Amino acid sequence: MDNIVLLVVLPLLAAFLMPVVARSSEVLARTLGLSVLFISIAIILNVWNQSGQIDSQAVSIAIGGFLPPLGINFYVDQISLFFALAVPVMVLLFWPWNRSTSIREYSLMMLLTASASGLILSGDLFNIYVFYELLAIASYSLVAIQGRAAAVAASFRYLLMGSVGSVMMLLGIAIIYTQTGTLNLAHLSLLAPEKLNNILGLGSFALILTGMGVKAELFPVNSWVPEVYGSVSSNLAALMAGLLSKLAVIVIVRLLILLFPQPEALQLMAVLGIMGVITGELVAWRAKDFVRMLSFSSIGQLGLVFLAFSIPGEMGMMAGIAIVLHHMVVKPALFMLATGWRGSLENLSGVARRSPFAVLLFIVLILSLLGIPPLPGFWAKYLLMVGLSSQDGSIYTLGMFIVPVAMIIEIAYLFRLVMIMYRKEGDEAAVNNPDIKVAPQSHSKWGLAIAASVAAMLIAIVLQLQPASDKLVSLASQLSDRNQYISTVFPQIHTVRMQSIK
Amino acid sequence: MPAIEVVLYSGAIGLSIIGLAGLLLLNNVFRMLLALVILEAGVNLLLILSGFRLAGVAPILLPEQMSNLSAIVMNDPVPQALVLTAIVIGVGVQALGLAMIMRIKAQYGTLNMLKIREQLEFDLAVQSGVATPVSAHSPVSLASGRERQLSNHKDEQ
Amino acid sequence: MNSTSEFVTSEFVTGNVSLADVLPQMILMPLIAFVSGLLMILMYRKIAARLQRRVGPPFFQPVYDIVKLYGKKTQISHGLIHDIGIVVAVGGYVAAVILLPIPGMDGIADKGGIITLSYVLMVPSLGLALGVGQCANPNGSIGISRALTAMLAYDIPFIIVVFGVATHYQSTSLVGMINYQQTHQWGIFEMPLLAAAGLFTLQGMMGKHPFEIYVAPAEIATGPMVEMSGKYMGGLFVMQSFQFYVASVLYASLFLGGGSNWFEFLLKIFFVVEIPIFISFLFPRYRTEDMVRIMWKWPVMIALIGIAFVM
Amino acid sequence: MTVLDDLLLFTALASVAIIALRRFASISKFSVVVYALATVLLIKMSALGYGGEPVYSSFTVNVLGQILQWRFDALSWFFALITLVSALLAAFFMSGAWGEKYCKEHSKEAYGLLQVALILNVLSMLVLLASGDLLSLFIGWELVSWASFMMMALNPDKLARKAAIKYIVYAMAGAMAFLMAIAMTYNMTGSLDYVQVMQGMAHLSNSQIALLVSLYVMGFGIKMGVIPFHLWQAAAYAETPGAGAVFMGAISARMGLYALLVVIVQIIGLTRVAAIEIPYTFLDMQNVLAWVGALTTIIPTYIALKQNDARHLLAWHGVGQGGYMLLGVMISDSIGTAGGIMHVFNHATYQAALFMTVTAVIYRTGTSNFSKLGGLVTQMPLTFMVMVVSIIGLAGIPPMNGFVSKWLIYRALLLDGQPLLFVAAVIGTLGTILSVYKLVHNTFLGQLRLEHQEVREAPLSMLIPMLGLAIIIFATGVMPGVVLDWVAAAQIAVGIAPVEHNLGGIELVQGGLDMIWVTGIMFYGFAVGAIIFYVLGGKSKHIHQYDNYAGGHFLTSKVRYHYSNHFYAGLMHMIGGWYRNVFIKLEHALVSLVSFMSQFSENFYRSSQPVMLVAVVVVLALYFVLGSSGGAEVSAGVSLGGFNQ
Repeated sequence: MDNIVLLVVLPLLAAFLMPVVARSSEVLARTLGLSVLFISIAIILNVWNQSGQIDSQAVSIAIGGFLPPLGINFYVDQISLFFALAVPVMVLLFWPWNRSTSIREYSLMMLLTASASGLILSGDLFNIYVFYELLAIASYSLVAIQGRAAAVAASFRYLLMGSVGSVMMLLGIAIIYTQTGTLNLAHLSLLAPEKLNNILGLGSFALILTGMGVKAELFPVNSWVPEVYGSVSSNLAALMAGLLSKLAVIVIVRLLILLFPQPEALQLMAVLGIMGVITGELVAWRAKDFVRMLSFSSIGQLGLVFLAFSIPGEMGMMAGIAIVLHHMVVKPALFMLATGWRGSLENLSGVARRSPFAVLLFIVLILSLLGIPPLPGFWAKYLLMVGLSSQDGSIYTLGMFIVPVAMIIEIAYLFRLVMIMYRKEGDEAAVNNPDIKVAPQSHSKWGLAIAASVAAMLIAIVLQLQPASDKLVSLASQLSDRNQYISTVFPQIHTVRMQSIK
Repeated sequence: MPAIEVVLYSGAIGLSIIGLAGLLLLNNVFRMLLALVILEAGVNLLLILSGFRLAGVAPILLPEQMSNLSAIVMNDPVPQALVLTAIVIGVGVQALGLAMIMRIKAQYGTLNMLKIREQLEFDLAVQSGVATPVSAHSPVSLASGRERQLSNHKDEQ
Repeated sequence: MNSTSEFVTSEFVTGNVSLADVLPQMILMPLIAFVSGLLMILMYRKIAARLQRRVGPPFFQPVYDIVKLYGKKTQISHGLIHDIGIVVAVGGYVAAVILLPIPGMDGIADKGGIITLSYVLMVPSLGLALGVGQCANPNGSIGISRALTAMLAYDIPFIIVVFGVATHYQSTSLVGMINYQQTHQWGIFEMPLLAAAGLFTLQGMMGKHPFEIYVAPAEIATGPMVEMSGKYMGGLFVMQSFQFYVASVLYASLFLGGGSNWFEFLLKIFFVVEIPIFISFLFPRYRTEDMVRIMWKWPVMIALIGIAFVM
Repeated sequence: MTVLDDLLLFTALASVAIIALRRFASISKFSVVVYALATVLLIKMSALGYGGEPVYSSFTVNVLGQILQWRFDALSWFFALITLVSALLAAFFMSGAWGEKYCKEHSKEAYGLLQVALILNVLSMLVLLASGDLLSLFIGWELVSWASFMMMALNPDKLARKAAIKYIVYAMAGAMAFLMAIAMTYNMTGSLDYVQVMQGMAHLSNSQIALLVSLYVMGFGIKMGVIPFHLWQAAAYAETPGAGAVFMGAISARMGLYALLVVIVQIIGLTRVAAIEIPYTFLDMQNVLAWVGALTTIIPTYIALKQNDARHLLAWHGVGQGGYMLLGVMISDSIGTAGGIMHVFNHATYQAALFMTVTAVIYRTGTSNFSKLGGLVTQMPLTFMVMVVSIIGLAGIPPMNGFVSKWLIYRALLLDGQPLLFVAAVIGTLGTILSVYKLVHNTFLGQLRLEHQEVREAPLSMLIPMLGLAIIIFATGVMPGVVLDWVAAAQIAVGIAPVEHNLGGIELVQGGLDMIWVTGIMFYGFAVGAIIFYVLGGKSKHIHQYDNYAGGHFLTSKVRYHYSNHFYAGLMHMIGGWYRNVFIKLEHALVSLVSFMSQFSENFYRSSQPVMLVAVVVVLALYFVLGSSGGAEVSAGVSLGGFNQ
């Protein structure tokens, strides 16, 4: 169990070692990166297998033997373990395979892996900040390293937004610290009802939300999304849209549950979520190229996620997790399909004839994204709607009307695209700038395989609805269980104390 | 609150506001980066102050002080550790940003954020092969930008 | 004026009827209708003549006309549908006649009722339309498009009137309505506005002046009759006599209490026909659009007000 | 394994088989056999049609604390019968010559896909009809929508594509309204099971019911194409490939009515609906829905009158006839609902027959444009006969079946005392008569065009289903009791008193209907007419079409002597001004609104100062949280510098 720490340590080491090793042997350096990822996966699978207890209980790992609250700790429960698994797996899936990739990029990928794993496992607010910053630096650099002028400019704009965001987050953390005098999440959680249940607590939540929101594509600090996704390779876009945004969301939700009991915090998230859904889908409706469409659709989906998590109670938690998991697999798959379909939508005229299988996959994926039953996306949306309608507040009612409108807009643009794809070839394929148009290429086999396996996974879930829904319920109940978090980190704290917290 | 603390706090807050204002009002990317530095400095200062005691000593507990714990005023070490980390990270980000600015200057030939954004949009549109989002208000810069872009393409070839 | 539901009881509803009972009626009713219709046509022409200070045709002129038309040598058919159209046009009216109760002969009327009757009355128009369509003459088709438009024009007020009457009597059974009127009071006194609107509609249904432009009897080349020769025209003549009869009996049944005996019945139906005939020659002809406009304006308005009273 | 399991499993396996075998030539015969067998399985459940107990599926799914189950009751059986028979006839229709031509014109693959779309439609409809709770109803609902979309999208024409995309946007809007309603229902009643929801509904307030009813009706109404959601349907169904249009026109849009019957009539109950007063009017919710039905009979019917393409004309009528069904159901007495439900059956028969005739005409002549047709009766007499029988049914004129259901609706309106609705229904019928005459005149009557001189009768594979349908139309017109038996069972299933009927029609003390007698009298009348015409008259002479009165003009094939353009010019002169495309403009306005908001949002994302947004969100968020908590806590909460450990 303790070797969970290796999930952070090994990639971090590899990240620094790789450039050094590459001086002697580039092949060795690449193998180093890959093998670290495989080792990480093996460690997590081992942890999962070895103790069935993780299904119901959580584990806290004190780093270096110093017990919290003084020492720092990693907190491992189903959710964090799942995302910790997702990190190396997805990095592996979207590994920049081609030979021209510089070793620096691999090194940054390892940095990304390490910081992402750390972010999701940390049980300490300051560590979260540090890993978040590392993650940010890794992603700025990964974007900038793509070489194109646009990528650098986009990355710089992203950097400005991101670092102001993290300054705000730091400020928020500082406020929390001055209020409570601790940064350990479990300890904070113990103190939160009396010390953070006030105006300053809310203010700090708003600041942290702003900072984290940059990564989580929260409205309105998400204007970097279309620029960055548009200028980087599909692999990286898939990784950022699929994984990194979700990690930030999960961290926000964890903080929200543990530290901020105020209903205003939820309302704030709901408002921003609604704005994200509607603006994202509206702009995607106008998008003229595939990647931009996906970027804005991603903003919209993240808006849905925030809206879902803003619903108090288990239903919202379930809806949020369902949407997060669903989007986490579907959006990368769509970005993988985008590798062959970069360029104007009009250029995709008739691609269904050339690559029928890819189009079929695309349709399955967007059907699930739209929430068409019985695909998994539907159940997520169903939970969201039920959750929204169970609340009284006017914000939730508004959300209940906005979400369907957004879905209608989404179906309009996605199926407009499908119809273009099924057009007879040569039929009005004219593009405004024929000299600079980008012809659709064939997909990489790897990308298609990812998309196909995601589609297969969706269908498999449909066939196994009952176990899947049970799993979702247990994930949600564990994520929303404050007491379990506290008692895991501080086993010495008596249940009597727990009662008083309740 | 003693006067000196008021001065310190207002200084820190003032720095933050200057930094934020700079970020909002300036168009030159290099100046924006400097404003970011100031903002970070302000916030760091604020953090330090939160752990600062007017007559405090370094938070090192000596054996002879164990008997009289309540009499000692110590500075809080945790904010200092935080700020130390934040400064390191900040420096890293600033260096990264600076490097990016140099690349931007080399490729776009400008440091003006507005022009960079226009050029960026144009580049993205060119990459994806869709029409440029030309605004009626700024036909000149985009048209020239496009020509430059095309000539760049030729240069690369 | 309200509370009429008491009048509608099962005693008015004939039970199961056997074919043998009604067969004589089925044979007699069309004959009676035919003869009365011919007399009505005669009356129409006579009155027209008198109003125009002419002598008018002799008594048997309608019969002569039919015999002449049937005896013609040139009988041009444009195909089977052309023939069937005429058959359906005549047959539809025959069916309508049988569904209309007359004194002593109401065995079958209850199988349909007023709604069925008003739809059966559309069958001849459709049959004629099919027949004319087969002729492949655009003049005929134009005439039919006008005829159908005219049907749309007068049927809307007609249906409103039917609805009002049926609501008033709480029944769609013509027999029930007649029995009630004979024991109580005539419909025209209980529903004067509906009766007035009905009279207006009657004018349109008869296909005579001033709403006859779709038939275009004077300028035959531009009407539905353009390709009708010999027995085709004769068939339509027969149909016209039924048309007069059906319209008048329907009106008499709805508003004038039908007939308790034959004398009263005949008096009523001839009286009913007389009114539109007199009005006919007082007005110039209306174009089809104008007919739609006037039919949708006045009778509809009057009938709706009438309904407001009976509701 | 119950019979329902057998049926669903069989259809599911058959769809898999058809998907797998879609490229084989014998797929058409195979699919005919499949539908025939499925119909046999359905007939094994025919006890349902006469008031038998519901048949449950042994297959259930427990997901998210909600048990999904499937069952068939009399209403589902009735709809399933129509579905399967339509599918059988459509499959038979496309199995022969039509299918070969379709393969030649498009591709074998396209034909296979059409078969796949058909079986998926059937399967999804059966799943929908079998649904035993609101969630499985929704799942079935969406499956039907997407299967229909697949069918529509098979036509590669630009117009068809546009129609399909419009359809799917509308369908999604409907589904979303439905989903919202389900979510609310779940929260209000704590369950989605029919029985429990029904019990829960009793405790809801009128305003809650009003909200639910509006959402449900919006969801179902979009599928039915009622006003103001009627714009999508006609183009979408008309542009579906021939045999597909037969099936879709017959039954697809009726799924909306099925769901409406289940949810609004059975679960919520019309008395609850009628209890909702619309403020500032004399109307209640039920009146409003009835008026929606009435307007749906009028507006689409008169739009149909203006169409110049046979398929579009029929499809618009399909929309209009849906209005009668809604109107009938909304009268809420046993006669009216019987009329509404029975009209589903009747409409399916004549609409399928009409689409078949039009498809046969297209098969032989290549067009359904009125300006390019005419005089086909001499070439295709049987097709013409089928069309005449069907249009009489569509127009609701005795003795065909359409009359019976419309009679029931009129009768119920009379009993209910609804003059304006009655008039509206009749206006719709009259408009139907006008436009069906236009249909039959412009295709079959008038002058035969030169290029159609060689056209032959439709092939046997297409004639057989057409004639079969014609026989059904006539037989159920004469003996409506056969259908009314099933309708009465369906009425019991949705909790309405069954209609009192016999084989010939309705027995009612205040004036009934006996179609056997009415038909008998009509045929007696025609016999009399025939005697007058054939026996009394002399022999007539058959002449050529060009031997015609032409005002001295010499007619040849070069002269187009056929009136089909601006057919009702006089009427249009009168009512043409009322066609203002209000709904189309409304739709455009909505799109413009979305476009405007989209532009607005895009400009937001293009902001040149990224940090501005961060600042804005911080300021706003702080304002939000500070504003929401009040100032008093601020002073209490501020304790900078406190070291609390």
